[in-house]
Amino acid sequence: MMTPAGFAQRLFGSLVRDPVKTGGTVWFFRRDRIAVTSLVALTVICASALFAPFLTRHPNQGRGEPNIVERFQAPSQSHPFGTDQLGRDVYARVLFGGRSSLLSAFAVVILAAGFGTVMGAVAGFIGGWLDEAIMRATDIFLAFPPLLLAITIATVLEPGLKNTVLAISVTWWPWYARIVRGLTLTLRERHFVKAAQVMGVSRPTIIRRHVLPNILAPVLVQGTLDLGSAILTVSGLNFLGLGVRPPTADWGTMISEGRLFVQSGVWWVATFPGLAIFVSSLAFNLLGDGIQVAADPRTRRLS
Amino acid sequence: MSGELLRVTGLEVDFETPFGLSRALRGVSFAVESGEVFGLVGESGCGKTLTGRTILGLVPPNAHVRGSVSLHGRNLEELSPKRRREVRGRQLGMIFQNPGQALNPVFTVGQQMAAIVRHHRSLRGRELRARTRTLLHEVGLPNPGEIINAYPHHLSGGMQQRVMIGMALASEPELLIADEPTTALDVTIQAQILSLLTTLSERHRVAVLLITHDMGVVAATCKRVAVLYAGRVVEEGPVTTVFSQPYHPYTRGLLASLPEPEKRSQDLPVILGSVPSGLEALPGCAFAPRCDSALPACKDTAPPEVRFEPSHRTECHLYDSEGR
Amino acid sequence: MLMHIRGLTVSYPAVGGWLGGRRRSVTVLEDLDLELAEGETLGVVGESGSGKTTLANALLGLVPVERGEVSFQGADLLRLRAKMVRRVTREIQIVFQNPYSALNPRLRVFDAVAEPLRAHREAAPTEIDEHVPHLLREVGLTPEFLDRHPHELSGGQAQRVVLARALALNPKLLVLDEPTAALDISVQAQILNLLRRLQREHGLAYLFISHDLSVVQHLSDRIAVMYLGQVVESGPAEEIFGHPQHPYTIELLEAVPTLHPERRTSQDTLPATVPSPAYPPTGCRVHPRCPLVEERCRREQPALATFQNREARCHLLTEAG
Amino acid sequence: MALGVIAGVTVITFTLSQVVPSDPARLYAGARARPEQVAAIRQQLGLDESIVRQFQKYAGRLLRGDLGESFRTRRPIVEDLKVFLPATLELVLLSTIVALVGGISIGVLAAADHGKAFDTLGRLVTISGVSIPAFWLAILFQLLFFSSLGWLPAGGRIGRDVLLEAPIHVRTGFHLVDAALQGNWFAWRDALRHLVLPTAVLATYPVALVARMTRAAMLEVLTEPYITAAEAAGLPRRTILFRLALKNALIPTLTVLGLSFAYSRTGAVLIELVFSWPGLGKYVTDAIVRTDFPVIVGVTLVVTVIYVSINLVIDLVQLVLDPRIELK
Repeated sequence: MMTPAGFAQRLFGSLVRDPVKTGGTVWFFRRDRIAVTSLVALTVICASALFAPFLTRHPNQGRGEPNIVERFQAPSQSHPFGTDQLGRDVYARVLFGGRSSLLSAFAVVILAAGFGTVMGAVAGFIGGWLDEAIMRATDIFLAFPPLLLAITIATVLEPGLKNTVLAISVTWWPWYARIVRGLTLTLRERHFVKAAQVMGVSRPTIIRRHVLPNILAPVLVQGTLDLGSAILTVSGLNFLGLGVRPPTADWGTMISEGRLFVQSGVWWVATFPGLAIFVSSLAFNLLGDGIQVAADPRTRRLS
Repeated sequence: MSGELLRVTGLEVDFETPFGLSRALRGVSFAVESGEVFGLVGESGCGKTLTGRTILGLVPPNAHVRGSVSLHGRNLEELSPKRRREVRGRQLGMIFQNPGQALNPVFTVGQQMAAIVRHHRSLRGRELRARTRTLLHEVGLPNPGEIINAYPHHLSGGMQQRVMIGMALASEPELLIADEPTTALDVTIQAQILSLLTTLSERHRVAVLLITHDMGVVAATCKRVAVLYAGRVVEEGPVTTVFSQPYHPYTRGLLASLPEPEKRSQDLPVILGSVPSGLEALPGCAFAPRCDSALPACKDTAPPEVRFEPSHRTECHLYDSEGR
Repeated sequence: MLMHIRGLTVSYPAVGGWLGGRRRSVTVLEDLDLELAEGETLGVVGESGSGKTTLANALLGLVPVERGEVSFQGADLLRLRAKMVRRVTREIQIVFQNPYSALNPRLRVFDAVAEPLRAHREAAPTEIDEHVPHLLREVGLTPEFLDRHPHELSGGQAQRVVLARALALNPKLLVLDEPTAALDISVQAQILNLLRRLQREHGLAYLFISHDLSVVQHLSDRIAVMYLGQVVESGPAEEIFGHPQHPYTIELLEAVPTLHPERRTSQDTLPATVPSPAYPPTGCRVHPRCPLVEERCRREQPALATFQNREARCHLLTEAG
Repeated sequence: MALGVIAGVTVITFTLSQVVPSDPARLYAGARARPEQVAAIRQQLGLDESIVRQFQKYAGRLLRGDLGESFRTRRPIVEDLKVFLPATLELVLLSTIVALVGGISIGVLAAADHGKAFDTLGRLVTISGVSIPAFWLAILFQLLFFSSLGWLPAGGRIGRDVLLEAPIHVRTGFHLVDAALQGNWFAWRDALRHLVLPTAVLATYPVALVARMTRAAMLEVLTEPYITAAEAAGLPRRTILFRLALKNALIPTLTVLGLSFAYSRTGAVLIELVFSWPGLGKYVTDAIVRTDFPVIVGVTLVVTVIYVSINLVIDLVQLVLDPRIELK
C-alpha cells in the first residue's frame, strides 16, 4: 500500500510493447467479467460520493454536524451502518468521506504522473547532464521509505488535505519519471522515429506525433493501477491524523476515530469506512489488472 | 535406411481466437524414414513450426488437435501426458531457430546439459561430466572443458546452436526436429551447422525433420521434402524431383520466384495475393485464389491426391489420378 | 559520381576491463572507401558484425562519424551546416528491414506517407491529398489503403508503404537495409521487382545492404564485400560473383546454399567463427579463418589494392599482381 | 552510488528540517519561555548561523552517529533507537520471511496452474491483499482474535505476567532470541503469541506483492524458448518449474523483495500504532502528535540508510544469481 501497487506491472507490463489491435483488447476486456464488474462498481462508488447529499437522510451529519443524543447506535433500519461517538450517521459519513478520499487519490496520481512524465520525457530526450541529474534525483527520492517521507513532509508542511496529496506525490513521481524515460529511450531507437529523423521531420514534431502518443497510453494504464494504492496511502496518512481536519468526513480519519471504541464492542464505526477503502481500492486494482491483461499480447497469445 | 519412423496423418490443429476458430493445420500428412533428413518447407504462417510442436506434443492449451502422429506405428496422440513426455524425452529431440534464446541464460552449459543427461541416463558425478564432454565433442566444439563452465551469452551463435544440438542428442533420439536451425545465423555458420546435422544423422542414424523457409537449405541437406501451404502438404517427394520437376503450381511458383544468377536483371515471376488466414473457410484448394492455372473445380472441391512415382505426390486438380 | 565515401571511420565507446577501469572504443567501420554512381545499385554484403548497418546509419547521420568524408552530389555531408544538411539529405532516404517497426503504429497510411511532405512544407494540404494516393499507386497500392493502420497491412503491403514514404521527397539515393529479410519468399520477389521498376522510372541509386547474397546478386550492379568493418573486395557484380578473388569472398559464396547443390565446386566450410569487432585480429582481419594464410598475413594489414576491374585487400593477390 | 544517495537523502532531510514553519528554538524552549531564553537556545542550537555552516555541523554530527535530541524528551535520539529499533526489526524480519516463503510459493503454483481455478483464486486473493488497508485489517484481526475468540493478545510485545514472573533479559533486543538464549520458554511462547497478529497483518501486502510478481515473472519465463527446449527434452514439469524456471523468475522478483521489505518497515508505522507495538513506528507516531521534528527526521534518515543498504545487498545477490550482469 505504501509502495504503489502497480509495481509488478512496472517491471513486467506491456508498457514498452506496441499497442495491439484495439478490437482484440476490447474483446478480451469484455470477456473479463471481474474487470467489467469493477468498472461498474467504481462508477457506483464515484457517483455515490458525488451525489452523497441526495443519498442519505442525514447530509448534515455527513458533513460533520454532531447529534449527541444518538451516540453509538448499532446498525439498524434508520442508521444502516450505525452512528459514531458524536451520534452521526456512519452511512452518511462514509458517503461524504468518499469525496475527500477519491478526490485526493485522483489528485495524487495526476500530480505524480504529470510531473513524472514531464521529468522522464525531458531526461530521455535531452539526455546528457540533465538526464543524469534527474535520474540521480529519482534515486534519492526512491531511497526514502515512501510513507515516512510523506509523513515527514506532511508534518513539516502542516497537516491538511492539500499537503498530504503533495507529500505523497513527491514520493511517487520518480516512478513515472523512470517509466517514461525508459519508454522514451526505446522509442528513440525505434525505426519509425529514425525514419522521421531521416525524412527531416523537426524534433518537436517527432515528439508530438511519434513519441507522446506512444507514451501516454501506458502512463494512463499505470495511473489506473496506482489509483488503488493512492487511496490506501491517502487513508493511511489520514489515519495518522495528517490529512483532512475534523469534522470533515474521511475514511481514514473515521477508522482512526472508530479504532478507540472497537474493544468496547462498537465495531461498526471503524469497519464500514475500512470496507469502503477496501472495495474501492480493490476495484481500481482489478480494473487496472484487467486492462493490463487485455492489452498484453503475451497473456492472450491464442494463435 | 530402413523403414518408416514417423507418420503424420491428417493432422488438424484449431485455435480459439477472438474472431472465431482459426484452423492452423488443415490435415497435414507426411512420413519420415529412419535416419533420413526430411525437409518441411513453407512460408510464414503455413503451419510448419506448429507441425513440429504438435509432433512433440507441445501445443498451447487452447489448441484442439485431431489426426494422428505415429512413431514406429504407435499413435502418440493416444498416450497419456506422462508417457508422451517420456517418448518426447527419449525418442525425439528438438533444436530451435534462435539458440541464444533456447539456452537458459542463468545456468552454465554444463549445468543445462547435465540436467538432461542425468534425467535420461541417471549418471552421477564423474560419469555425468564425461558424458557431457563427449556430447560437446561430438557436435564439434573444440574445447568441451571450457564450454562446460561457460554461460550461453559467452558463446557465439554458431557455438550455441552446437550446444543445443548436443543437448538434443543427449537422449540418443531417433528423430531430431530442427525448427529453422540456421535462420538466425550467418551463411558461413549456417553451412557449418547444416553439415554437422548431416554428419550426425549419418553417424548416429538419427532422422532429422528440418523445418525451414529456405529452399536452398533444403536442397543442400535433405533427401526428401514436403511443401506446406495453408496448413496442408501440397507436395511431397524426393528433393531432386520436387525441385527439378515440381507439380503443384504453388511449389512451381515458389521456386520460380527465387532470385538466381540466371534471372539477374529480370523481373521475377511472382505469386500474387497472400496466404489465407486460418479463419477463412477453404472448401476447395487453398491455393486456388492465387493460382494461374486454376480450374472451376479448384474453388469448391478439395483436390485429390495424385502420385507420380511411389514417393512423389501432390494434391491438385490439374492431374488425374493416374498422375499425368 | 553521386556519392563518394573516403576513409569513413565510426567507433562506439565501450566499457572494458574489470570495474570499467579501462575505457576503450570499438571501431565498427575503418577507413571505408566506396563510390556510387547515379542510378546505380551498390550491393553491400557481409556477415553480422561486418558493419553494414552502421554504414547505413552513418550515411544518414544516425550515428556520429569519427572521421572521413562523405560527399554527396559534391557537398560534404559531414561538414555541412545543419540547415544545409536538411536540404541535401532529403535526397537520401532509408528503408528498414522490418516495415512494421518503421511505421508508427498509431498513424494511418495517409499520415505516414504525408509526413515527409509536411515536414519539408513541400506541398499545400490539397496537393498532399492528391500526391499521397499517387505515391501509393506508384508502389502498387490502391487508395483504399489510405485509412488503414500498419497492423491492418501484410508485411509486403507495409513495406510498400515504407517505400512510398521514402519516395515522397524524390530522393536520388535509397539506402535499403535488408529490405526483404522480414518478408516471405513470394513477397520478396514482388518487392524486388518493385525496386527494379522504381529504379528504372525514377533514376534512383540504391545502396543495397543484405546478408542474402542471392538477393544482392539479383539487384546489384556493383558489390562490396565487408568483413569486420572493412571492405575486403569490391567490383562489378558479375565479376565478384563469377570470379571471386579474395579468399573470404570465395568462402562466403561457397557457403550459400543453392537450389542446385550439384553445381557446387567444394564442400569446404570456414572453420572459425567471426571474431568480435571489439577485438579485431592483428594483421589481415580475415587471417584466422583464411585457408591460404601466410606468416605475413598475421603481421601486416593488407591495403586495398586495385586490380583490373576490382579492388581487394589481400597480400596474396597483391603479390600475384 | 549508495553513498551518493545517502548524501542526497541527508540534504533533503536537512532541507526539510529547515523549512519547518514553526520555530524549533521556541518549541525546544517550551511554550512559556521568555524571548531571551528562546534567543539563548537559538544560539545554543546554532540556529543563528548561516545555512551552510548549519549543514556542515549537521552532517558532521551525523557522521559521528549523532542524530540529535528529541525536542520533547531531550533524550538523544540514538539512545531511543536502541530501544525501539530491535522491536521493529523483529517484526519486520519475521514478516519478510513469511512474505517470501508464502509469496513465492503462491506465485509459482498460480503460474503452474495458469488460467485455471487456483490461478484465478490466487489473482483475486493477491489483488485483495494489495487493496486492503493494513491498519483496518489490524483492527479487524483484533476484533476477531482478541475480542470475539480471545485466542491472541490485542497488542503489546509481551504480557504483563511475563514481565512480573519471568522477565526477558535484553541482549539482542529480539524477544524470541533473548528468551531462547535464556531458556525462558514461558516468555518465548508469550512473545510469539504477541507477534502472530502484527506479523500476519504486516505480511499481507508483501505476500500479495511477491506472489503477483513471482507469478508474472514465472509466466514470462515459461514462454521462453529455453523452457520449451527443456520440455522438448522430456524433463519433468516439477524440475522445469522449481529447478529451472524459478531461478530465472527470481532475478526480477528480487527487486520487489527489496521493496516489500521497505514496505514492511513503513507499513509498520501504522500497524505498530494499532497493536501498541513499542517500535520505531510508535516512536514516530508519537513524535507526529507532538511535532517532534528531530525524531521524525532522524528516524527517516536511519530507516533510509537501512533501506539503501538492503538494496545494495539485493544488488549483490542479483549479481550472484544472474551471470549476465557483469560488474560495471
